[in-house]
Amino acid sequence: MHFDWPYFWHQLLTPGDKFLTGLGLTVSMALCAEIIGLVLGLVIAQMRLSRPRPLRAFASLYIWAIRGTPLLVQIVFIYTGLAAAGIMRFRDFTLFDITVSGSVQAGIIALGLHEAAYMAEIFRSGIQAVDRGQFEAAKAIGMPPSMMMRYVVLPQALRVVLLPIGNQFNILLKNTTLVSVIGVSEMMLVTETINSATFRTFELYSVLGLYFLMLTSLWTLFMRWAEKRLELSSRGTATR
Amino acid sequence: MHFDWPYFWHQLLTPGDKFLTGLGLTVSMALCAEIIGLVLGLVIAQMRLSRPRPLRAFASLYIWAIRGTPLLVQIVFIYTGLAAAGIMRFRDFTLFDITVSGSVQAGIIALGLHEAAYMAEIFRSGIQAVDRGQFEAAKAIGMPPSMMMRYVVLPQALRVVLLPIGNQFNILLKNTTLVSVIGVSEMMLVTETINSATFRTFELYSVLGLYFLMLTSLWTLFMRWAEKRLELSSRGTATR
Amino acid sequence: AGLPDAIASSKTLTFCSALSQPPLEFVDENQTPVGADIELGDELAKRLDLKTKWINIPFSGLIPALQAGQCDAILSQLFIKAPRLEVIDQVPYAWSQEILAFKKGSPVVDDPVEMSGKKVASVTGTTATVLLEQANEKLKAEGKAPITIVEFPTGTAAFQQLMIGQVDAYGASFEIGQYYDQHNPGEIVTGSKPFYKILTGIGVRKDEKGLSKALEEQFALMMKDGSYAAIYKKWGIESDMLDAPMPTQPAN
Amino acid sequence: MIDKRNLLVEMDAIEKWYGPTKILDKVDFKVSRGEVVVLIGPSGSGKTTLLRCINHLETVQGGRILVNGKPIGYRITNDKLVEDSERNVALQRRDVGMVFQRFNLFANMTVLRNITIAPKLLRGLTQAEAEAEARTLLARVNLADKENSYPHELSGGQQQRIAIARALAMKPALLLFDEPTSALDPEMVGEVLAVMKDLATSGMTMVVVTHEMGFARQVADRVVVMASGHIIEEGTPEEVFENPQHPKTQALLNSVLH
Amino acid sequence: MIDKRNLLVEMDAIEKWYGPTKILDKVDFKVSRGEVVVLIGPSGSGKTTLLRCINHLETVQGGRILVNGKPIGYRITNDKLVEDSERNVALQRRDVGMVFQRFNLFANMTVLRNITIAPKLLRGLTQAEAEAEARTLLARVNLADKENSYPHELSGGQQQRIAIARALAMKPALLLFDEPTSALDPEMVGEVLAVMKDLATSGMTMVVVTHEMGFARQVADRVVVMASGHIIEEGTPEEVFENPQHPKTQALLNSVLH
Ligand SMILES: Nc1ncnc2c1ncn2[C@@H]1O[C@H](COP(=O)(O)OP(=O)(O)OP(=O)(O)O)[C@@H](O)[C@H]1O
Ligand SMILES: Nc1ncnc2c1ncn2[C@@H]1O[C@H](COP(=O)(O)OP(=O)(O)OP(=O)(O)O)[C@@H](O)[C@H]1O
Ligand SMILES: [Mg+2]
Ligand SMILES: [Mg+2]
Repeated sequence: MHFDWPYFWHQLLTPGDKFLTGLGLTVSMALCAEIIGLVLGLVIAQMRLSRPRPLRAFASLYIWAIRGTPLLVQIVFIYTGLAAAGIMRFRDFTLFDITVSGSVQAGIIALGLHEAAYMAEIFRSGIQAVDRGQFEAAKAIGMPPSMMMRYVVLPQALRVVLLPIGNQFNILLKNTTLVSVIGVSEMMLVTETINSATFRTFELYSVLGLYFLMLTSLWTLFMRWAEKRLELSSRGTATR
Repeated sequence: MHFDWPYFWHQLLTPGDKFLTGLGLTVSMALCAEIIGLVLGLVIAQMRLSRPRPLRAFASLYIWAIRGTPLLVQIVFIYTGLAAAGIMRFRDFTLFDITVSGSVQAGIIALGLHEAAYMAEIFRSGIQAVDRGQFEAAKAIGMPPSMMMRYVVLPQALRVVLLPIGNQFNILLKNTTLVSVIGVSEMMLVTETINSATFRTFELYSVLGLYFLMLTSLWTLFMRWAEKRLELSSRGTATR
Repeated sequence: AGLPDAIASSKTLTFCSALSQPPLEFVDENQTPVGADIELGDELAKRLDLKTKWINIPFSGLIPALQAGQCDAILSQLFIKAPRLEVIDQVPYAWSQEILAFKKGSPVVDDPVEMSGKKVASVTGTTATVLLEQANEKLKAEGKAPITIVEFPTGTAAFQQLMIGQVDAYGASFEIGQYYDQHNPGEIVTGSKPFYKILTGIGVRKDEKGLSKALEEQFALMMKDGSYAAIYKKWGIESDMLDAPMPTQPAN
Repeated sequence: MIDKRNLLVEMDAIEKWYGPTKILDKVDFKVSRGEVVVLIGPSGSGKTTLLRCINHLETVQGGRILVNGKPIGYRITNDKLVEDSERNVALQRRDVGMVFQRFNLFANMTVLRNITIAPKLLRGLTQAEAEAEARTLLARVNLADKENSYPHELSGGQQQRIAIARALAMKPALLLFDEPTSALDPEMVGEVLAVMKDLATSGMTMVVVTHEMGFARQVADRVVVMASGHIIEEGTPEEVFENPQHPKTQALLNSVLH
Repeated sequence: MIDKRNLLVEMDAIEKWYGPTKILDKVDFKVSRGEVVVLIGPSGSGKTTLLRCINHLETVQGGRILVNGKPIGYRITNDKLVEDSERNVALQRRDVGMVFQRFNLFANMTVLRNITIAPKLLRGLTQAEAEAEARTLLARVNLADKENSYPHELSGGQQQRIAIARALAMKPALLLFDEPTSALDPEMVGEVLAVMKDLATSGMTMVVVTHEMGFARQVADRVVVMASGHIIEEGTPEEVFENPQHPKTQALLNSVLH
């Protein structure tokens, strides 16, 4: 075995601009997709728990189809498949001086739609974990469903959903690597590009792995901290 | 939009030999990886719950590193990275007339090592869900740890772990698509090559998605059936 | 030295190739590998009394796969370039030329620098990517907007993006562009002039001099008896033929 | 005994099924303005279900329910009953307050917010107006000092009194109580019944499901007895308690009073 | 009173800490062959902990424990105590049976399997031998007809008797009981105590933590009283019960007997 330590340390400690841009893209795509996932997931969870049959059926179908197919297939389908069929073509656009390329948009949307299906299930279980009595009291006092959700149910569901949402975000962070197949220069594709010039695969992928380990571990630490804070604050109210 | 219905139905209902081979490869890789994951996961779970510090530390490190890095990175690392560093080279081998190519071996091993980390956590929580009194009684009667696990703890943990293991296998099935990047001709890569001759991306990936949906749904149905059987059988004993 | 033991015992020569680069290597409707490189490889092996096996690997993964021992050689329009020669040996067998491929109706330019501010697709790890990056250096020095390079794992994906209109051009080899132009008449217009020409070779691991020697010898024989020319004529790329056999690179 | 023009609740031939089981069997039930009705009956007889039909927390499969002269939960379209949207039902429920056995205060809100939120959002009061009203109500239920507490910091009796105040804050025409004291420790029952008596005296229309026979005797204008989804007997407390007609009523009174 | 050569359990100056708290403070405790010792003491005094040290279900931080003359849980290597491997401790535990407050029958096995599994795996009996022994033991605890039941199908008293049979199946030199009747409904206490008395009469060495003073009086050779991690008093049942010396013993007896 020959491990090029100097090269490894160099890549790890002084990563090039391209790699750092890739890191930035990885994180910002994950964040954008998470926002889409949260909003859309909440909507779909509401649909699944709502009365009208078509809405319920649509939500179930969505969750079933997205969770039943591989993300990689979804990504290619959305970026290349939709355009090939002439349904949807992702065009670059520029916002505040930042150009977001079509493939990045497609990647974010694919990741976001995927995330939404998982978020919907998390929200649904969170909402169902809220005591039925709370729903009844809100209804009995005359709150329409939207108001009941916003003021009574969701605030109480929040506690239950925080941890699974955090875990799901960790998965999302790692899933961003998949958009490398549609040409988004996130960390993985950048590593691949560097590799095709230097062929130090072992060292380069070790570095890539360590960067991901850092990202996911930082996120886990943040989650633990947030959880502890929440616990403390609730203990605060309990003994007030 | 132009959707080539005849082509779609043709691919869906009369898939070519290559596609069916890919389907077979997808399923058999998932099964092999699952077996590795189950066995290794059990070992790692035991290590995590064992007394010697180095074993515990190794198990925690393993779980942390595998769960903290993307599967795609792991796959490339194992197939290309290890060989590039001269550590491990996957060679074709032939078993009972079936030749297993190096990339398939690497794919199975990468998926299996990945699965093991998740299985380890599932087993650990299953073991911890068994009443402490059962451990104490087994110890007090003089059973060494291995015997206690085999006859007392694991049979009782089984019930708790079945559902999460089933869910994890569904994820594994979908994750097999990732080994397409190291050139394993599972369903996704076959679809990709057919696409490179026909460019009917939308239709082809719809078919691919439907096949996966079928696989995962069948598995889900099987799990429900198994769960119900288990419940019935346990109710049987409860009222005997 | 003769052939490596593994090859001799299995009677099989395994090639890694990115099967998305017609007419050199791609898969037909039956999912069988076809193309000029494929025929060349099959013929070389036949003369060594070996069967061939083709493994489809994305271009950027070819050299790692060779290093990893997934195959005995690379036959995949792999240009002979200094950084590659540091890690593998290459047996020259043809020329290659680089062009920009455009969709019909788009303005055609001959120099990548003129794609300033536009989007150009390329395959990860190919020389086209490097050439586009060099063009960007130049553009940067001149204070002009750079080319947006979009990398794809396969030639197919890159070509498809061009067809769909998600990129303005595709940095490819002349041979690939010509093939698509012939097979999708009216869809593709190749860049009028190749802007880069380079020697192309079969990649072999450095520790298998026996294999490179054997390939080099058999290739020379193929040139002599005209079977080399026949393959290149069949696929319409005679312009890429070598005039005379050349020694394995790096020469030492 | 019943003045048609003065009816607040009018239920005619109500039928309610859970799957294959009939829970309410052609029940007629009417409440006049200002009346205090106590509903008694053995467990499973349908008291809770009947009460929950009044504000459409349960759907019915047959019959007609009018509150304040308007159908609840259903609209009449082309002479047919059509189930109304949740949004419209919510509007109709504002006139009907409900107090639950398990209090069901909003766990994420302070006492003050529990009481003010609905008036602010639904009656359009300002924060200041809603708080002023809430403080008056808190004083009425003797909990003026608890406005900043959270429900889980209060005893059951305190929570139930807050729940009554919360219901009153919507100024309902009618209050429904479903065994309001049966989840309470005995020493807290009194404080809740006292508030309810006070309400009854002030002229509030109330339907109360309860096992507190003393309360029924003192406060009820009418006692209604249910068994297996039917109303089997009704009358003044004196009539029902002193001289029950139906054998099931006698059995019930025996079991409750002894 | 204690015959050195005949000692089965010898604990000298045992110290046990949970984190910063001392649970057992230099406790000396000895049991002779054939002796029945009853351990009493207020809650939290360390009775369970002491018992669990005997078969090394708890580690100790100081002192020495010999069972049958051999150290348990620790080997003496170069004159130093080294913690033994789980595998070796398991070997040593075969001589010491234990019956728990919460029975802890193996939930995944039938009664017969609960009793036969350890003898088969650890004493090397065949299936037939193990079953024959198990049936004898089941007859002894009056549960011959339950061999195919699962633990959750049995009452607490039945489970506890099975637990005793399971412990006996390993032919231990010593049986430890930790409040074997305190998780039982009162009507089942008697059947378990009867089995224990029978054991005591047959000469089994036993250490029993219990609040059943009647049992102690009838069966115990010696009563040991613990308080706050110390043994404060010991003697025959008559001595301890009729004439307790330590004020804490007097308080304890007052609270238990009344
Ligand atoms: N969600 C439900 N699904 C099926 N059956 C139900 C449901 N809720 C109530 N029931 C049944 O309806 C019948 C009437 O129940 P209801 O709660 O109205 O009785 P109740 O008179 O309030 O009894 P209790 O005094 O115990 O509160 C009972 O037989 C009950 O089992
Ligand atoms: N796992 C533990 N961690 C920390 N402290 C413990 C633990 N187990 C027991 N203790 C403490 O050790 C002390 C002795 O406990 P032990 O269970 O031996 O008392 P006991 O005499 O058996 O009491 P009881 O009659 O309630 O069973 C108590 O103060 C208890 O709180
Ligand atoms: Mg009720
Ligand atoms: Mg104890």
